[in-house]
Amino acid sequence: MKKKKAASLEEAISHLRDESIVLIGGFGYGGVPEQLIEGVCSSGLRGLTIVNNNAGTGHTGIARLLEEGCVGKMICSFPFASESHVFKEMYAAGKVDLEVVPQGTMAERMRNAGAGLGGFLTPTGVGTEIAEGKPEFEVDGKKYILEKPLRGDFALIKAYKVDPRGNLIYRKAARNINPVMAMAADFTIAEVSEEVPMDALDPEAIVTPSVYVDCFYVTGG
Amino acid sequence: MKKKKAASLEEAISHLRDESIVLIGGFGYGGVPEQLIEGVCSSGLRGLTIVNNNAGTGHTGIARLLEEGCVGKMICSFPFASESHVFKEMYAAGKVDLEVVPQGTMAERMRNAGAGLGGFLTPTGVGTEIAEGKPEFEVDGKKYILEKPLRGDFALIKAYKVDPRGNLIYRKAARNINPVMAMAADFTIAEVSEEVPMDALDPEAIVTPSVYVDCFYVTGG
Amino acid sequence: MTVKVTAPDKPLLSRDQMAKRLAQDLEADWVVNIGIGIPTQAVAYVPKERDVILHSENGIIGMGPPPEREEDIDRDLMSAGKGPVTLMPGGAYVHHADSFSLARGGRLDCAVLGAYQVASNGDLANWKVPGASSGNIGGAMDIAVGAKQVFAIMTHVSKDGTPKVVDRLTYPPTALGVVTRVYTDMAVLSVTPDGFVLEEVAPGLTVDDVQAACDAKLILPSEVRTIAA
Amino acid sequence: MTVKVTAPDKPLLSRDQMAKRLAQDLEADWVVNIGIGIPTQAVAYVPKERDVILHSENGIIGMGPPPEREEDIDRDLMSAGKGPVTLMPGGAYVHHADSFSLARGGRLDCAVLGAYQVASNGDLANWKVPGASSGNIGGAMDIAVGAKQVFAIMTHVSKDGTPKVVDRLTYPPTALGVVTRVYTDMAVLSVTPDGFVLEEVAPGLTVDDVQAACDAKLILPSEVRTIAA
Repeated sequence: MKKKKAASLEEAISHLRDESIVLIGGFGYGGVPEQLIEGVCSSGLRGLTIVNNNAGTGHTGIARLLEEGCVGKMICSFPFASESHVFKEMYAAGKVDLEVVPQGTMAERMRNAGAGLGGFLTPTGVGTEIAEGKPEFEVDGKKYILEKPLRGDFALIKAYKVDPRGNLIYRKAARNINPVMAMAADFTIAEVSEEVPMDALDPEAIVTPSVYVDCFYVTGG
Repeated sequence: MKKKKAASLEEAISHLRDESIVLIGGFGYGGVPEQLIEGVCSSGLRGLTIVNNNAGTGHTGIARLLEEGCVGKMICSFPFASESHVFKEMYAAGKVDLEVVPQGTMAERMRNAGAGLGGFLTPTGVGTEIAEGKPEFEVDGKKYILEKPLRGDFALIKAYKVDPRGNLIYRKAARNINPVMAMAADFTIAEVSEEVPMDALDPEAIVTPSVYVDCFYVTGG
Repeated sequence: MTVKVTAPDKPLLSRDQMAKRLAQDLEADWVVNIGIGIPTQAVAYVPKERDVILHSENGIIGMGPPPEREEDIDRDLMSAGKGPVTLMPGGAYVHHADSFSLARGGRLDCAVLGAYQVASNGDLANWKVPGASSGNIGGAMDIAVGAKQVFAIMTHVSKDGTPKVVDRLTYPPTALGVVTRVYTDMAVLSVTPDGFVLEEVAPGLTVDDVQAACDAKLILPSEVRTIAA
Repeated sequence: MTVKVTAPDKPLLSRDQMAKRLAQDLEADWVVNIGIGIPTQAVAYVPKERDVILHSENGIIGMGPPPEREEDIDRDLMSAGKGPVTLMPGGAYVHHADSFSLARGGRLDCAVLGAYQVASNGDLANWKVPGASSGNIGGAMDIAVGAKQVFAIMTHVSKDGTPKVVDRLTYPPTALGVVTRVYTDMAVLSVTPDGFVLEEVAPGLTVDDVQAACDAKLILPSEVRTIAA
């Protein structure tokens, strides 16, 4: 069986490279791979494109990643949250690029990439500035724009439990974007609260099958 | 709470109309809504377009639906199975139309419809006769064809357990196309082996959320 | 050149009263997505015996009210507005792509969204102010185009007098032709093929008060009711 | 005008021997999709200690062999070929759309498929005979375009002498440029940018025997091995 368990946080993070597109899971407090993000903060990586719903709040997590100078670009749906001071300052100073994407389109672009597809037609954004430069199609009398897949070089996700093979389950709404990112990256690293024995997970209830997990780091918390 | 439980098979089937597009779940023996199909056979409905992986085998299920004269068109990925005698004869005699769709494209077209999208670009079928008449796109150096969503007026699916609200779980590989069809139809009718009390289903393990189920019929078997 | 309008120098509805009024129109068995802010307040006024299924775009189907005891707050169970919530009996969790499939896929009977502006053709603006280099979209664009009905809830006039009930948007649009009803601190409006219909006015206000606070011609039905809030 | 080729009047490999040979090339830790027919036989020859994860497109990840006892056969646990199977430890069930996401999405290290014809540019034909009004596609088109490698397994020559190892397809294509290796009852071939390379020949056959049974020029490496089957 392929060994996917990282012996240390450093080992888990060692796969990442400068200038990568990194999908980072979580929404609000739930499902954030906090330790993996801390690991990247200490890594000295540069020029990362980070995909997350937000652009970091306070001075931890993605906000710290910005402060550490690791990030060249953010792809978000909601970048200007009230506590996103770090991002707002850096964006105003031209120190970081931004692509704003509707939240459902962001999720679907990653799902589309993970599904091996080349794009999709969505009604979201038709007639708005999101549609600028994108081909418009009319299907059965309704207008759609063509959105492209969004693939990550890496995904950093947070799950609740993992089995030795790498199957994942999540906890409540901490599931959010994590399973979608897991399928959309060339290399997926999961931060997991608990490792359980083989067959402790119900095969009917596994949310992310092991084939999408390349490496996992167990925090035990 | 909305009442979704049908008191009888006839009541469950009474929603269907002539000339409808009907998505029918199941693959091989697993996950086939056998009683709902029997119900349609006895209904006298005409001109149905049936979407299923196969075109019926033997003289039961979809094969009987064909014999009863209910079907005007089949949309399948694998219509000419060795036991699909009824379909083969009717197709050769020009009594039923056929659209052959790659299995993954069929699933994705229904998922796309269920997701409110207007189509997707797939590499499947590029350079084959499946691509005829479909626009071709090149995205990042790879070729794709544009496939359209496939929406049903009705879906007839088979699930394992249902709660009073209509949440569904499936059993093993009997899950197959059923959850995809559930989301892709205007009106979804589920044949279910067992009804369980509210909250007997783990909210983390529900495969088809209740919002996709309009009616369910409990067979108790 | 910017049009300015004025709200009357009379008491208008409070946020709570607006929320309460909107809640009356959320019907039993509906699946409803609730935006951040006043929309969230509205839900609290839906009577418990009325079975409304709330969808939160971060993957909760059957979202319930905040837990009663502080120790029951769960960081893994927050709304899209990042407030603590619960799961109702028969609720389920899904991932983000499945959650937005539901939103775009026509399974939302209604979405309740805040707004900067609503136009008489149903166009909605709620993500970006004119001239800004960017803004927050969140899930609003997907939800607005996907829901069968969109209820916009907002103050009738912005603080600087910029009209919010308008003939055509001056703000960047979020979605075109989607709003079906507007709930403000002055009135309840329907969006029809002919434009805004003034359904109800706040207690103490006149039809003229409301018309003067709009940059769109209101259609008056035979009877304009008073908001029961 | 149709080209005909001939298989030598010598014993060729049995289906079992072909399956056995192919099984040698399925590597540990690979995720592999197995088509109906001979491909399914191949899996049986993968040693148990070699951890190959089998994907069945009807939603099984980690498919195991048929149950040993007849009473353990489960109608809800069948392969894509409709035969009874089991689930390996650490396996999971997914629905059809998720299953084909996996197949198209690059998570299959290899697909093993039957074939009518394989061309020297990797084109695959396995769903329809020329002139037929239709055929069975099943999951083959999606799986063939999605898998990192495609191993085609087939008899070298069809019963009527129609060549199956060809320079260009005469059958309708399933997918273009996808086949990486071909396993027949006469040989093992690699598909390279320059065309077919003859890697191995069946015991008792000569290189000329194989070449005479192809409608494509074979490239000969410095050593052509004998199949150990």
